[in-house]
Amino acid sequence: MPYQIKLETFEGPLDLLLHLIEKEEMDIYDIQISVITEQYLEYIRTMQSLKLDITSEFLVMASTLLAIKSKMLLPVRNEDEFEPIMDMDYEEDPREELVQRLLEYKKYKQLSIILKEKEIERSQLYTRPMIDLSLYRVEQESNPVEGINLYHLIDAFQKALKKYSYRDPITKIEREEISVHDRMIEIMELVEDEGILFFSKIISLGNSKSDIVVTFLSILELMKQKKIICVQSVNFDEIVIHYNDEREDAHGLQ
Amino acid sequence: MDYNKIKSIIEGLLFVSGDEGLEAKQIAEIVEIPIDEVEDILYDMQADFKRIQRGIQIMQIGTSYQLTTLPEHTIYYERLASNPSHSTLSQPALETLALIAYKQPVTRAEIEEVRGVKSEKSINTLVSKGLIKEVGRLDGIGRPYLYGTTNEFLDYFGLKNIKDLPPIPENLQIDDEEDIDLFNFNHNLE
Amino acid sequence: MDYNKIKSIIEGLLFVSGDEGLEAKQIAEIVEIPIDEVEDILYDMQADFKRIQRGIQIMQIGTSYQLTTLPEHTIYYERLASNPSHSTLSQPALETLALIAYKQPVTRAEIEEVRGVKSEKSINTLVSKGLIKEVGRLDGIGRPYLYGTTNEFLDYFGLKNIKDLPPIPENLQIDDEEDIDLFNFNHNLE
Repeated sequence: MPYQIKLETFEGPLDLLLHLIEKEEMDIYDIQISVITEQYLEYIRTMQSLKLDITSEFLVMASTLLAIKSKMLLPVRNEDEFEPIMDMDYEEDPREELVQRLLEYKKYKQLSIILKEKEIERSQLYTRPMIDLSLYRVEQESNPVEGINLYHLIDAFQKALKKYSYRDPITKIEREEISVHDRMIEIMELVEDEGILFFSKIISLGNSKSDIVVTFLSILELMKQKKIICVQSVNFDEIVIHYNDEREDAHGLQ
Repeated sequence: MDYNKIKSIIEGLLFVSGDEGLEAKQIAEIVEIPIDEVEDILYDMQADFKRIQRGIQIMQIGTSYQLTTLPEHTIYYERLASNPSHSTLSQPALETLALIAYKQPVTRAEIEEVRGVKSEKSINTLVSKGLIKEVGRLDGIGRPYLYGTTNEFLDYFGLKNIKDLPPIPENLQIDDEEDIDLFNFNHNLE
Repeated sequence: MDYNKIKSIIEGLLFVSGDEGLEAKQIAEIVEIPIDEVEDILYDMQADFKRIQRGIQIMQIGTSYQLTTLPEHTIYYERLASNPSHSTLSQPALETLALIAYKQPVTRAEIEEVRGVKSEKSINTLVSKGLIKEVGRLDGIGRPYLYGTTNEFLDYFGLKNIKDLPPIPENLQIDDEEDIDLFNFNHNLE
């Protein structure tokens, strides 16, 4: 029976720490380090047991917490064992740096929430595209692309794609999507034309996540059918797709 | 609903619908009032626009309505078109050209899919400027035309062939998650 | 020229420019009146539009102006099929953007220092969306890039200028929005 657990994701160790402090209703200026450290480690162990990825930042923070915790346990410098830690010199509080980092992070986290609200407000305002001004152009230009260079072209391409990604995905559900079969044919045509193909190039031809998935599945299927061979010399290097000559009936797809 | 509010909403609807315009029927459905009332209001609005010297007008084309510019202001749009801060190709035309250059051969439907707006005008402009042409037809329903760039396009941009187009910078964001460093917890803490 | 006629021309120009917007400077050149007069007229027009319950408004983004619909009518525009609404930014991207907006110009290292996590991907996302850009380099080791916000950033959040950003909250209160019981792990994990 599948076991379900509610596990929130955090942006990073500071985000997680803030959550823990708030949950325990602690004063951010007087963090109970041992309690928080305990819970922090518990969270990481849970992530681990759930086979979730743990980024290095979380581990660095774990060691920072452990270091602070051990410093807090050391006898106080002025040998007055009864003096509570909070009465120590301000600079002497091993938690001080962490508190400052938490406050600074919290500030921007709150600002990001304000930006989010602004984003929503703005997204409720509609406008319309610019009218094609070429209708109003009087003089006949000899060069129709006067003043436009390739970088304007790239820029325009990116703008078009950006708009595409801005549009509400809900209205996009019935979008016509290319099938794995069609993409396989496309890839085969490209490989036959060019002999070899770079994986990154094929992927960048697509413009949506589903496009990329379809492309990827197509490549896997073509590999399975031995129509192409993929070579990657080392990890993270470019994957090169070759046409498989050794296969005679490489053309027709089932 | 308040009469002025309805007018205000209809103006916004016409504005948003752009060159495609809106049928009185569509407006009626959206604002939830009878269609003949919509027609009356539109008629009324046309008069309002004229009376208060609005810079745009409501034009009726068949059963649909759209906002358009005033013919007497043409000179200013000509100046805008030749204003140095506007390039020779309009932004819509440039976007359409860029899409065709990088994704050719491509159908109008595919271009509109990405741009999210009708692109017929831009395509016509580009064809008339000799930058793109029909390069074939797609098999399938309607057998739509496929567009590609012309030799003149290559000339203008000083390209030997279409493969010489600069690559699109790698910024295809599959998702926004942060980089993930894989660490095995067991090896690192203690 | 007649004041109302100028208003009418400016409205037409803004209409034609659509989401590209127009700079006050461009309007001044086209209509051939001083730029400060253009700004006064635009200000006046903003008030007119509100007073006579127009369905659109003149929005200022940086030094440029554009027409948009009114927020209170959003529900009607949502009923139109083509929805240009923004996809929203992810939390990491928003945090990174908040930092850049308030601390600009700022390096990636400074951002990562505050956020406590790698932020390269968020920065790339924001650059590719045109919301931030490299605005220079820091003198010193590695000459890292400095990032700042763009005009598109202002447009995206509907801000007149960067000073329009909401102020940094004074008192940082602990908010208990999310109350998720994360640490009840006494169940059997298998």
